[in-house]
Amino acid sequence: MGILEVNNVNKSFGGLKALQNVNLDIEEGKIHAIIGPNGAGKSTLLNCFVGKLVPDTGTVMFNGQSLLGIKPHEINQVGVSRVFQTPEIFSELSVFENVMIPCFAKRDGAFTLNALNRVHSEQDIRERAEEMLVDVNLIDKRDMIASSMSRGDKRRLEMAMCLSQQPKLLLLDEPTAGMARADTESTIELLKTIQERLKITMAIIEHDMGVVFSLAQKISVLAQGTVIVEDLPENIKGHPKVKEAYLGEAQV
Amino acid sequence: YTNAPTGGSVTLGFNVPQTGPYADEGADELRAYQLAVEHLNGGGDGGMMNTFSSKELKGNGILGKKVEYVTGDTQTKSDAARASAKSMIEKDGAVMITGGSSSGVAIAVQGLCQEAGVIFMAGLTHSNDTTGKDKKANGFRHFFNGYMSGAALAPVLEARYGKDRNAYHLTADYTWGWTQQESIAAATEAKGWNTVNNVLTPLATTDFSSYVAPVLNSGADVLVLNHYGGNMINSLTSAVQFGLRDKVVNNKNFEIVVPLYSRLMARGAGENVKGIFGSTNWHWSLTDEGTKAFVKSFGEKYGFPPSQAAHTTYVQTLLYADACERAGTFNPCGVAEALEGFKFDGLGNGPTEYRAEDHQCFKDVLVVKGKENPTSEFDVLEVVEITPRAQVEYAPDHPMFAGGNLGACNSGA
Amino acid sequence: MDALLLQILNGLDKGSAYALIALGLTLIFGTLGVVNFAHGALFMVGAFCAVTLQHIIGLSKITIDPTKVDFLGNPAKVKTPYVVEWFGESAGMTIIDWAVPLALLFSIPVMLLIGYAMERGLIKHFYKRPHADQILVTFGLAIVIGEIVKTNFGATEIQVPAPDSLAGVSDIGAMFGMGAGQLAYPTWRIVYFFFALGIIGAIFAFLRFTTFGMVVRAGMADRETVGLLGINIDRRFTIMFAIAAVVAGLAGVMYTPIKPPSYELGMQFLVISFVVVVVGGMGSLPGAVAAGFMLGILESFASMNVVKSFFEAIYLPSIDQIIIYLVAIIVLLTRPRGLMGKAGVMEE
Amino acid sequence: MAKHKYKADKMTNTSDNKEPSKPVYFSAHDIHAYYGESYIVQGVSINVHEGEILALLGRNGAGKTSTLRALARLDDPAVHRGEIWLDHQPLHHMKAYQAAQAGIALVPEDRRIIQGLTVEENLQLAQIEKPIGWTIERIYELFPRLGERRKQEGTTLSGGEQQMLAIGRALARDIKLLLLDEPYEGLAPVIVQEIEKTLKLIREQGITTIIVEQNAVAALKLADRAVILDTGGVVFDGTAKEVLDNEQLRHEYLAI
Amino acid sequence: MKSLAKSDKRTLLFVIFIAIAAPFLLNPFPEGSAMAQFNAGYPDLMQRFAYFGVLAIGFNILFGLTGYLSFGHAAFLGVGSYSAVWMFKLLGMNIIPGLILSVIVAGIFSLLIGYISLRRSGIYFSILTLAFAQMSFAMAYSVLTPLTNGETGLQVYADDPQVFMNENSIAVPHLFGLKMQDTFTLDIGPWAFQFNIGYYICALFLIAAFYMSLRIFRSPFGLMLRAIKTNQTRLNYTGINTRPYTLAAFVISGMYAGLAGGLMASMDPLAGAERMQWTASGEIVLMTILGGAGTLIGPVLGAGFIKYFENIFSKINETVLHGWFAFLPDGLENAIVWVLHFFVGKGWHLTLGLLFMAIVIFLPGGLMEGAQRIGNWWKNRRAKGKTSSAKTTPAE
Ligand SMILES: Nc1ncnc2c1ncn2[C@@H]1O[C@H](COP(=O)(O)OP(=O)(O)OP(=O)(O)O)[C@@H](O)[C@H]1O
Ligand SMILES: Nc1ncnc2c1ncn2[C@@H]1O[C@H](COP(=O)(O)OP(=O)(O)OP(=O)(O)O)[C@@H](O)[C@H]1O
Ligand SMILES: [Mg+2]
Ligand SMILES: [Mg+2]
Repeated sequence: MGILEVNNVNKSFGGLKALQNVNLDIEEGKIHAIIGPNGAGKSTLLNCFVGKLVPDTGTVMFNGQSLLGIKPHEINQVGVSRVFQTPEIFSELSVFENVMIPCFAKRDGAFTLNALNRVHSEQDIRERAEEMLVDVNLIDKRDMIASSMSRGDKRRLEMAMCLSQQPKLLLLDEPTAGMARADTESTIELLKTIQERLKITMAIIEHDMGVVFSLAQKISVLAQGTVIVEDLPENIKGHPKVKEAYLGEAQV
Repeated sequence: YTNAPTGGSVTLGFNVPQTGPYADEGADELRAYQLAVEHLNGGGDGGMMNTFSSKELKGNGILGKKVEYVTGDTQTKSDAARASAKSMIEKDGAVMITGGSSSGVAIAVQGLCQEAGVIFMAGLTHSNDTTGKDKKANGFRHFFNGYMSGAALAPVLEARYGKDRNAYHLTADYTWGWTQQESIAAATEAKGWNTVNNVLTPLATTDFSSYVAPVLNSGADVLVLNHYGGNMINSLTSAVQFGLRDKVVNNKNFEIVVPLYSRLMARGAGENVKGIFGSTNWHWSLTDEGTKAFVKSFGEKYGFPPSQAAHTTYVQTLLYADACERAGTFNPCGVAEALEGFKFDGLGNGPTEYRAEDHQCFKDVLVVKGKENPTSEFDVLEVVEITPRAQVEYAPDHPMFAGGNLGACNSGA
Repeated sequence: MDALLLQILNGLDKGSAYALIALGLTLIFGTLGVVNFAHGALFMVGAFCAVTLQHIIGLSKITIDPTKVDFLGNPAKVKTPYVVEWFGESAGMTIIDWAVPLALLFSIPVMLLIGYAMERGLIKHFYKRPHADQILVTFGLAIVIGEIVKTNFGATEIQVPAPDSLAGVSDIGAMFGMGAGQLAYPTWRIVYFFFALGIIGAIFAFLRFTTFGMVVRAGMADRETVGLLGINIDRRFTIMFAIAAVVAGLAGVMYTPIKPPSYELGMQFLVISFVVVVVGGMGSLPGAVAAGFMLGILESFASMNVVKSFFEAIYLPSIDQIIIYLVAIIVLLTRPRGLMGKAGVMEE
Repeated sequence: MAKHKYKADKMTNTSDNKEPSKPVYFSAHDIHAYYGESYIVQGVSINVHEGEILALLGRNGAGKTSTLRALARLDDPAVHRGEIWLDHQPLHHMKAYQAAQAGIALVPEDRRIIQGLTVEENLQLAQIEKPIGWTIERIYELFPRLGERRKQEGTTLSGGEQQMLAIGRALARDIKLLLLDEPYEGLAPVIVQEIEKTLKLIREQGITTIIVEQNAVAALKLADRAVILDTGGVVFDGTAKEVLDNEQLRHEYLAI
Repeated sequence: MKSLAKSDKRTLLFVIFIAIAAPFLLNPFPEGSAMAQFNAGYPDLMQRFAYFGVLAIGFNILFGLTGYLSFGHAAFLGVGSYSAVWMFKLLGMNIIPGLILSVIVAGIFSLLIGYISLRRSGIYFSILTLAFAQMSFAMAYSVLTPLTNGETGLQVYADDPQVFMNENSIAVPHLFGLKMQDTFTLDIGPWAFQFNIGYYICALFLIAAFYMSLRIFRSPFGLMLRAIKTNQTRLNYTGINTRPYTLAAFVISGMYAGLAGGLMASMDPLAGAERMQWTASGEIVLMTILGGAGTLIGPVLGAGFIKYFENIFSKINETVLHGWFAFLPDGLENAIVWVLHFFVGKGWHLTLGLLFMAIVIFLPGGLMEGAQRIGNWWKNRRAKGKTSSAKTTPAE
């Protein structure tokens, strides 16, 4: 019984069929990788989960509740967070504030008019945020303005923002793209530990096979908008379809 | 009392529009004020001081104190006008505020002066309310008003255009517009005219085509433009453009009337004013001694003839000074008392009286018409009739002026 | 019936003015992404180009005529325009009479110059600045321009009549086979309408059928990258700006016979032109034009007595005071980006 | 300060590595660049010989992107000191668009596909100013997926497609020096291989290239020489082989 | 007070000090001296500084934090004033009911307008607010004259009901007997410092308003508003419903404007329609940007700046100029006066326009940036004395 169930989702842009009868079942507490060639529809699929796009047909159920037609912030409030392919952060705010905001959202819900208590005296929030920054080792940049960070750092920041909410389901769109090797390694570690510690379910899109195969407990391969294979990592590696559609000569 | 002058000088506050649509009128008012101050302090040729029936003014300032002045910008906005008037009173210690070029401002500032306890000599304000429902004990108006315009204009219009005419009014949609329209309609209807329609036009209108166009098929044969300033220029321009003046309706020539004229505005309307009737408070082409003297000293100082705005403000400054002399004090209550019911002559409009009941000044009113072939850029209006004072007088409790009460004069003490 | 026709004509006429200003505003606003509060001022400057030319043409030789006297009793000065001196009575007078059309030619170089100077000297430094800053600086500029005009020409409106041959009314009713005099309309206003259509057409052609248009759009989306492709976008932006200035200027020149200009003309049109642009939709030229005509026509209808009294009946007195804004609100609420606005343009 | 010292002497013992066989084609000497107040590129010197591919490596935030931007003469980071020569042309006197006309082309890290323009228009845009390189058709041959989507709005392409478009856009101009900022980022392995091929092809064209890449191995496979940056300064400058051999170096700066 | 960070406490204390000492600070020049023209320490102007300060602070909560640029804020100022004057007309001249009502009415009004306008963002939002304000103005000026006394402006007449008043109660605005217009003048040598009740009441509100905005800026709510400014999308995907936040900000700033309007009417019981016009709204925007949007004190500075020029420069006329330069040889004197007279008196708009431009061009952050630069410059000078300046060149 998966935490996220996707049935026969179709989505097309004008003529182009970005998604065709996609079925997906992400099991609670697992890390589920979605791979596939560029333009296969991976990001589009994610967009359908978080309310950025509405599928033409099909259903998306989260914990037995349909995610279709509800607003992004409501979806997040039920426990779905997302890391975008191109970092979406509060670029004019400091790194620390960037992380505090999701913490507030988690604690105070979609709207509270707490106009008179000070951010400074919100100890619990600050602690959470600091822990988070330590985890993604951005703590020494906590007062930097987000826009002036290098892009690798921006990615880590966005991930911290999502993790700080301790979502039930975390959607990661190429989290380690453009990240230095060392950081990639540490990110993998981070995701692993988090996953073990908090049992956060994760759906991860990644082109770095190193990352995929060291994290994923299950892999779906998407091509031209359809799931061509869904299987355990070890079976994916050698899979001929996957090879010609995606992996090519890459040795993993 | 407020701002009792202590040193060897007394300060007057000249509060005129220096920005906004009436800035030119404001500038002319200011010139006149400066001239008046010069004369009061014994400078220049003395201007109207020599023709003024009262001989109190010696050219040694007022009550022996040298006259100084401060200026401010009303921006033709009630708020701004009051702000600058206040600063004159609070900061510069002015004992008298004067000037302005619209009724809204006049009434607003008049109210302020009443509270603050200084005299207010209104500048250009033509609305009946200024000395009607909004009259104040500390305020005096030398300018004429809507009712007077009607009373003066109606007979002339009747004489020229006949008894049975259908008038179509376009009226600026604010207080002054309404009172004037009311007055003109009443006066002309009394002569047998019929008011076909009265259309209110937004103040901000710049292109009046859509208001002028319907006039053609309305069966009206006279168009009355209750507009002032830019509104008047634009509406008149549109009206002429749509060929109204060449029309013949009910086999009468279609006519246009602009009840309140100002030379500066008329000039803005250019060719279009030719032959169009209206009324005005004063005109430099008058031939009485006072006018001559004033036009001479103004013209020699500035190189062009004064406008009615200039005349009004100049005269009011002299009148105030004279009142102080006669009262022997600057105390507003004293001055007010001296002005109430004061009769005088030699200031350009013939025999004149400041009526005690409402502080409205009564004098002859000029009916003018746009000149057919001007000899100079200042020569745009010609006086067709000087309506005698008796004809434009009305009872203080006349319905158009009812409602207000003068209250007691306030010296701020 | 023909009352309605008249108002439609009036509407088209108001509309042309709105459309022209909005068009120029959008050229700057939609492509360069600069909020130009000085655009109304440019329109006003255009109008005063006509005034100035009228003065220049009217320059006169002053001779003392002892027979006449001026208001002070001194011998009067009489003026004879030089053009009359040089070209003789008739020719001279014709030139004076045709001041406005001549002003069109006169204004083009002037506006180009002003536009160029403005962009190079000021606007250029504000591409990267927040819109608020652009508003502040251009508004300041608008004030300055206005005040300069005021000190030179005073605050009162100045008449700049159309050529006599175009000043009268023409009986277009007859052209469409109505009875003579059924539907007469001022000739100049008709001229103005077609002039506006001409300009609008020209602009569209220029932007649609030249790569120039594409480059400018690209430059607006991402100046840096366009630079990386070897394109000097600044130069093109300057040209765009100058063109917009010229459009505003010409619109102003042609408008003078319809509404005598005063130094406040710019401010009078500033707000309405922004409303038009936004109702049309940010960054959409067709939108701006459509909105211009739409609002013009509705405004004219709203001023009809029947309409006014109708709304009076439903407790909306003097609808003509608010019609523009009412329509704006309705449009913006029903269509998120105005009539045909582009996504993402000034939505932040 | 201390760190700089350490860097400085590393410089000295690497700079006189081996005299270039070919004459230096592109050289950036002692570049200092700032984002407003913050001092980011701290005296970087890079030499590239004609037809050579140079890998520019380093951690996140080391200053790779900033360096490339500085070389392409973009407004920020602003170069306060240093000289840049490309084929005897002084780029340090030029603006970005002049540098581009002089033959430098940057494929930025976030691709910078121009929104509101179709794929085709994005390519046409590159061919407005001389000198023009590959024809659009030839680019479509190299990247068929672009050909299929020529009328689609560029910004709606998938990440990979956008990367192809960005490279295509560079090739559409006739270039002397190609600057690639993380060209493989976010690309499917198959595409990575495609692009690797493309880059080889580009190299055969003799287009001099500087490539920034996190995937150091892939980059070094391609490159002749490598420069490693750390906190805005050069800490290594030598042949690709040297890096692969130098255990300690790889570990310290590349974590491989 | 407790709940403030050190630096904020300092700012607040600074503001309080300025507010209290204003009568001295604004009157640096002795009476009758040539420079006395530039004194701003008279009741009316000081009151203006104060309540326009309140207005700007409120506006900044919306614009400075969320980036939503309302072009119709003057409408709230207007309704505020009207409601206050109506209280005077109906109840009596005590300002309290007026102030309360003005805040409430403005609040409701802004709730309505905000609820509709906030469906759009960016320029579309700005134009919606503009449209509402312009409609309100047009109506107030004409149709609604019975309610607003149109052109002239709403004022108190002797024959108004004023139920709480009998013949011997005070006829001017007052706070339980303290007349707003009462002024105590302190003469020290040639100086005359004016301490006006009305001003100090405005000042109290200013300080309160400032303190409130300080709290809001530092609160989680404030943080959210700033987040809205930088990236609404992310905020939505972070589980925040942005609409109520923006609406709350809008209403709060609307109520500030209402309060300002109420104070305005209390200091001078006449409410002119022009204060609802777009130019007035524009002025508010200008004040905020000029001072430095998003900064705490900036908007107040901006407000003071504009009001100062409006009231001081418009009153300088040629006679005054001649007075100043009398010491020069006539030719030179006239030359200078001739040049300057374009910039003062009827030319004060020109000066204002030029200053607007100068400030945005040279001080992108508004007046606040100017202040900071001076501050830094001062620090550096002090620093130079001790250490040799820390230059940012590499150690090579
Ligand atoms: N808004 C849109 N309009 C039109 N086409 C779109 C839009 N968004 C995506 N597409 C198309 O849908 C297809 C899938 O895009 P998507 O971004 O989901 O690919 P992807 O699997 O995420 O690729 P990558 O791994 O490179 O990110 C692509 O061909 C893209 O061009
Ligand atoms: N716009 C900016 N303003 C201020 N500092 C900046 C700006 N952009 C980058 N920086 C800083 O410059 C340093 C170098 O950034 P840069 O993007 O060049 O690193 P990078 O090597 O490209 O990192 P990555 O591999 O993550 O792309 C970083 O510390 C970053 O914080
Ligand atoms: Mg993707
Ligand atoms: Mg980088």
